[in-house]
Amino acid sequence: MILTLLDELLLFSGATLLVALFIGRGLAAGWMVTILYAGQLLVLLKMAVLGYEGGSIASSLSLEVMGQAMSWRFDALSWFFALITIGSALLSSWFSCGAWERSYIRQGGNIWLFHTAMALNVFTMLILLASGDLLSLFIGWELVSWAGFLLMALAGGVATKAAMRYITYALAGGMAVFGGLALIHTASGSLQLDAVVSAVEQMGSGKLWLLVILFGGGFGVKMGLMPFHLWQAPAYAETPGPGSAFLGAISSRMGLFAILLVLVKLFGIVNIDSLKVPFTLIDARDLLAWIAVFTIILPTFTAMKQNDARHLLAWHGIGQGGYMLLGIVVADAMGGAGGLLHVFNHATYQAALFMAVTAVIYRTGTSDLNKLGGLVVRMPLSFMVLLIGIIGLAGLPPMNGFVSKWLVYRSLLNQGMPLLFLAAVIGTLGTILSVYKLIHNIFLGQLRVEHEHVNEAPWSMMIPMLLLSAIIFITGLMPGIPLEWVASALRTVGLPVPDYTLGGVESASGSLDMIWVIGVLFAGFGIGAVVFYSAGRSKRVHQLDNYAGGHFLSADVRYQYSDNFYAGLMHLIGGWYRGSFLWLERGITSLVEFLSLGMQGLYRRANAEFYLLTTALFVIAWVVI
Amino acid sequence: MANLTGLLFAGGLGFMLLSIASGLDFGAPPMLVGSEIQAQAPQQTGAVNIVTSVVLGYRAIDTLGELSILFAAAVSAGLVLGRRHTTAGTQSRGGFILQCGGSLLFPLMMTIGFYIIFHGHLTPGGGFQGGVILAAAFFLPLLARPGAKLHHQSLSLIEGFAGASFILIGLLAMLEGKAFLQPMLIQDTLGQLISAGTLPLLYLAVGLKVGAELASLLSRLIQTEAPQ
Amino acid sequence: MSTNLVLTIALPLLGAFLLPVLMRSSVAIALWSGPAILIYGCWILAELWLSGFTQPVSIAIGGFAPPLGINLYVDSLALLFAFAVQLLGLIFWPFTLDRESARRQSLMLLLVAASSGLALSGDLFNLYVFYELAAVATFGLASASGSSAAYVATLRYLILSGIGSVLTLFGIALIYSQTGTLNLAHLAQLAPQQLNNGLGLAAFLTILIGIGVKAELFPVNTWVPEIYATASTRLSAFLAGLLSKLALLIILRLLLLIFHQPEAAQVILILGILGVISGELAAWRAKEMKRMLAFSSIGQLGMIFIAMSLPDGKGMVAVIALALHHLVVKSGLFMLAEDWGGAIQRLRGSAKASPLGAALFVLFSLSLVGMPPLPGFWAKFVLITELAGQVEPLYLLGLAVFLLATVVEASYLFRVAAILYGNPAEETLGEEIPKSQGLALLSASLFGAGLVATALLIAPVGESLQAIAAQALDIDLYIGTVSPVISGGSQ
Amino acid sequence: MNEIELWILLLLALTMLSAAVTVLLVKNHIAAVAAASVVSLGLALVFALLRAPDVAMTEAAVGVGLSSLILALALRRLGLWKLDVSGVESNPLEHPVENRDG
Amino acid sequence: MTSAVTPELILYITAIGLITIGLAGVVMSSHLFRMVLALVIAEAGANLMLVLAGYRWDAVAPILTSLAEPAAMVDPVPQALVLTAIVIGVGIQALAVSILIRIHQRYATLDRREAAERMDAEIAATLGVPRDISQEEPLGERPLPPLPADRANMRGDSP
Repeated sequence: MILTLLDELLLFSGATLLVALFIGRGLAAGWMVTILYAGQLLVLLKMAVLGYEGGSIASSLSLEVMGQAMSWRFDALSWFFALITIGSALLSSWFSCGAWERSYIRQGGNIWLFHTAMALNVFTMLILLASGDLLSLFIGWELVSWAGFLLMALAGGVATKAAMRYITYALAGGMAVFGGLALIHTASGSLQLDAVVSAVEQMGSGKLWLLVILFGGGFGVKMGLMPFHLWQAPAYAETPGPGSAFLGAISSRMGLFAILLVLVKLFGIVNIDSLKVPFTLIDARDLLAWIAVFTIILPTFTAMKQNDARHLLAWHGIGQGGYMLLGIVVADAMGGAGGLLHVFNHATYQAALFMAVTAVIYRTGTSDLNKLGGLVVRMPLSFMVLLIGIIGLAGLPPMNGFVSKWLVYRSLLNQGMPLLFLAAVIGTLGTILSVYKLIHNIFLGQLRVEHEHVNEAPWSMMIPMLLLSAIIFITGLMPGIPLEWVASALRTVGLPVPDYTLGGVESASGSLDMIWVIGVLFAGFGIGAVVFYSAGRSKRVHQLDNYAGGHFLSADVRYQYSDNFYAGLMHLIGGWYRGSFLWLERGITSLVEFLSLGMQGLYRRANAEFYLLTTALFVIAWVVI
Repeated sequence: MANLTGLLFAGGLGFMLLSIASGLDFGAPPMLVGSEIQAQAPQQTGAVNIVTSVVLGYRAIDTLGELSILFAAAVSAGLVLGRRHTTAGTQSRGGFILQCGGSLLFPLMMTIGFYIIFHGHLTPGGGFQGGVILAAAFFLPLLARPGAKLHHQSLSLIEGFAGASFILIGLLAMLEGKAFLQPMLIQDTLGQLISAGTLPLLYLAVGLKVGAELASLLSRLIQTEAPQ
Repeated sequence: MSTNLVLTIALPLLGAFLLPVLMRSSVAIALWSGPAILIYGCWILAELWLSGFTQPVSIAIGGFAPPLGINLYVDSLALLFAFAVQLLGLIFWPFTLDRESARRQSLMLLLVAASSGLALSGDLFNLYVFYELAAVATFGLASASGSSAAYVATLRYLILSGIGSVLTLFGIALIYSQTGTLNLAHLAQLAPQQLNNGLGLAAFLTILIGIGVKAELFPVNTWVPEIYATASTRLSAFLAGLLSKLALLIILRLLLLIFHQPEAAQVILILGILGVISGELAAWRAKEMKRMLAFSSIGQLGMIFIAMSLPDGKGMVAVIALALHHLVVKSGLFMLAEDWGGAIQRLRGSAKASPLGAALFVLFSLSLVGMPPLPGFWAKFVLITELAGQVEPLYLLGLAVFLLATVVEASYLFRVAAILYGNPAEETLGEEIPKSQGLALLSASLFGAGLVATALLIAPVGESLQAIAAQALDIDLYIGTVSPVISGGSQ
Repeated sequence: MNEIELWILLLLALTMLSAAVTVLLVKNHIAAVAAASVVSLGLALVFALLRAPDVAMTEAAVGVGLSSLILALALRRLGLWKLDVSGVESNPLEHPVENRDG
Repeated sequence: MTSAVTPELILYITAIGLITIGLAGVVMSSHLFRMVLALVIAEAGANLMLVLAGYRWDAVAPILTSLAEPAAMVDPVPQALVLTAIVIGVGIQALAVSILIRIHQRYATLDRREAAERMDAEIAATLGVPRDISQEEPLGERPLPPLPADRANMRGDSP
């Protein structure tokens, strides 16, 4: 048989997994795995035709089990997501090689398990992305869930608890999808995509509602959509450094991919739009949009009160997912483009941010925002990467985050959804505030005494971070490059496509050209610089070269506190929004606890009379009546 | 509470079972298999007592399973009660009359037992009943003089070989090319001792087995020392 | 050729009768006679299977034509289970040598013989006899562990199954007084006219409750946690893995061949749902390994009952697949529990001590939960696709319960896995970490290998399962094979 | 089955049922065992009336003789072999059990 | 059959009465020995039920007197079944009794509830887990007396 490109990719990925599995203990393993990721990326680029012209490449592997045919293929959407997956895997594993690896081993980490889990994640994600029917989709889905569990549970202790929580959520979601699968199977008699599409047409609205709830809920769990978002932040944050970069970049986007495939491509936005929520004016689509918006707002404001850098970033990861779903649910040309583009952008800056934080942890040994500060003088490059990252995260020019968010806002305004727009803007506000907390508490302010002798992160970490920053800036400058892939991905799921240029998008209701924007921006900077240097006489002083209350300051005096940032704001907002969901979760847990207590009691006090009584009543009911 | 639920349960169960049984027609069984067996039993098994022909012929494997159950029960009881203590039970030895009666009765009961076993295919009775009587015969001396103990070696030998011979007779039939446990050497002369071929042998095996099992059970019950 | 099948019942009985005597003469022969018999049984069955076994056969015992005499009915399903009986009997053989080993081994042989009889026999009362034999042997083996708790547990089990056997006898009496025969095929012939009424239903329900004691059917399964917690692990593995499936097989045959009333299926469905709920929930907060496994096997069997209750044999494939899967997985888990019994917290960090054992535990748990490439997923997939196809709301309730129970199951199984891979807690650093090793680990890895092999060969396995199910579903084939004829039929 | 048999049957039935109830309600265990053997005895006779001589013999031998013997021996071993009515509290180690029997 | 009291009425009521009384006794009695007795009675009832299934009006016992004219016989098969069932019953009874003896030696009680409680306690102890709340006595029941010292140390081995 002749191997197609997809076969090559999957085999390559499998080979990576095997290499990590068998020689993962040596120190060279990291480099080898990284090189193999690069190889996967090359194979993927050989498939680039998908990303530009669209079309699809089938795998020569197909299976028939108990009358269920399974096939695997790649199209533009899969290619787009696969690009992000492999790219982030490549950079994260590059980041992990060398210095970080050594320190990880020194702290008693199991590097072999780390590499294996990473490779397993990539492999399973590729399988999921390649799924050609709902059954293979579900198989890939479960595989991805369990692989993620492996990577999250690595660190042990708190991480294991978080991973257990994750797997419970994920399995509940998986079971919802499983049930939906069974319902679809009875409706269409098969799980092939076209059969499902035709089955959805003549499906009653009630059943369609059920399916939308089941699938949306199931996939939403992995995306961290609103009621199901509690697991995500701790699980990602507690993963060892590069792992969290990888997971934060792509893992939860698999949910988005599945939603695109099932809800958008198979069910069709139109059908979902036709589902009215009873007793209200809104329909299922508005419901999804509002869920997305709340997913933007609440986790973002939760992120604001985090005192651990990684947790803060992880909570933002949840919030940013909301933008993607929002854009896709709006489903006009700009919205869809914005949503998908945001997947790419978010992957880049999230990875960069996590790496920068990991670098700080590597040097200072802590990620507690109350124990850091002033590192800008020690780690300027990391500072720059973090700055670029948070500009992207906050969605400000000139970084790429701005483009996708702009597209989403634009589409919201075009579609006349001012409330949603307002909510999204509130979310952005929270983002800006909290990322300011991040950069201020780590890099600005007073340098701690214990961090006097900290150095810049080693180059093995620095290079991937700088690469990512470059990508962030370039795709911010020329969003046309990713927009081209996005466009063909949109075509495959049947969403409208905006007409884009290298610098941005053209549309009647307002177009965007980042090259101009950035040109103007830098011109402004230039003018400001000229004014600054020509006019004022500026004298450079040391941070401590000033006095307060008649005393000169010394390094051991804390004159600048960053503890408990935003305390007043948090007091203003109050913690109710996070607490409510925690209460929900605890309620469910204790319900199960209570029931199982009762059941054990039932078995413990095994009074034959009770059981036989019930039995006799059964028999009477069936016989006499 | 337990009383209440129990009575409730009993009432419900009784009512249910009666309501079920009311649907039965008494005294006129379909007798599909029964009458057929009556018609063919004399030729096929040569037994006059048709119950015997069913027990040892048509449903012989049930009997085998039943022997195994007895065996399993005896072995399990052995496991539960631990190994036999040679010390006798704590009760005082029986009186003179009981001893004499026991020693007198022993041969008599043996004879009766074997008679019942061997005529199982002619008259009511057979391996089980005879076996029980044999067990009683073995057991009588123990009641009479608690010091006396059974000869356990021979008892377990009988246990083993009686059961084994039942199966071996069946396997013999297989060697002859017949089916497992198929009765053999059936004479056409009904009503004699030998007319039933291997049936009396099977019944002998059953009787010895039952007797041995029950005797060992009883002896185990009486011979392990009583608490306090 | 196929008449040799009788030997799989007769030889273990023979060995059991002779073992105590042999043990007295020569220990070596006695010790090896049991395994030798079982190996021979495996060989007989394997030979029959490999010699192109396609059509079911009926073996008349004693050479009497079926309705009069007792017959063994052998189709692929029965053959499969008979083979499993011999094999598992060999794997779970009580090798320990002490003063009681003769008794224990002969009881084990009796148990094996009874199980083969349950798998093969085609006569109602004969099934009852073998069922009782299995029960008594189980009592003996369960109380053999010698702890006081074991005696109480055994007695409670004994009394419960005594109730069950009374009810079974009652049901048999009802059936006989209605039809005048006990042969399953003959009953299948007569059922549409004579048993398709309330009386037949009552007979079925009483027998269901009676046999359900061993099949861990909901109301009468209260013995399960106690026995599994007190008896030896191998016995628990045999009971949970095999004997429950055999009782299930009897119920399945009765349901398929004789009792076609929808109410029967409905009762089974309700009891199955209750079993799933109670079992999985109770397992969720179990603190010891064995008890957790016991409760979870109750839940699993409830799932099988749900599958069994699907109308006109739709769930047949699911029943067989789930049963075999649970047989393999639960046996393996119990084998692991032989070293890892006791409090779960005690196991913290065992993964370092015995990585293979921990890996096997994870594998079994994944398959039990239904992780896609593993066989468990396919079994569950077949079941839920069939369940979702039903219009009856009760079945959809079953579907929902099934899915939720799976979540609960995963959460407690993986709590254990997390403990296995966790770091030893400070207070337990002193005592040594229990490690799974030796024969138990070997047999567990056997089961694990079987599981993985099935996962790799899932497509052909699925086809053969469908073939087996089709054969087991074919009532006319059953009747035609046994061909019960009353020549001079009175009436 | 003629009139006399019918009356005998009625008598036996009443005896057996009352004996069965006695087994459950009487406090003394020896009496309970005796009642149980009465039940089997009646059962044996009923079998005889039902034209089942083999079963009758077996029931007589096993039910009446053997099982009563086993139970009696068990009573002795259990230390319940007491003729006084307070037979339940037999063992000093055992604290009083309130009887749910009656 | 002139009177309203027909034999089948008597017989069925007897059989089912025995079964019911037996099962109710198993369920209600708090003394293990009584449970065994009740089980014996229930089995007797089931046997009677089985024999009734084969009874036939005005028929003779299934023993051929002469080959000449085979008279109408009662169905022999149920009688064979009952033979088997009786012997099975006595076997199980003997086993139950011997287990009873052991329990009495170990726990010095034959009360069902206490035996169950001690069993739970012992299982929890041997498996090294704290007993759940669910394993405690429900409200309104007396607490468990401590295991006597001389019994407590005789686990495992037979005395």
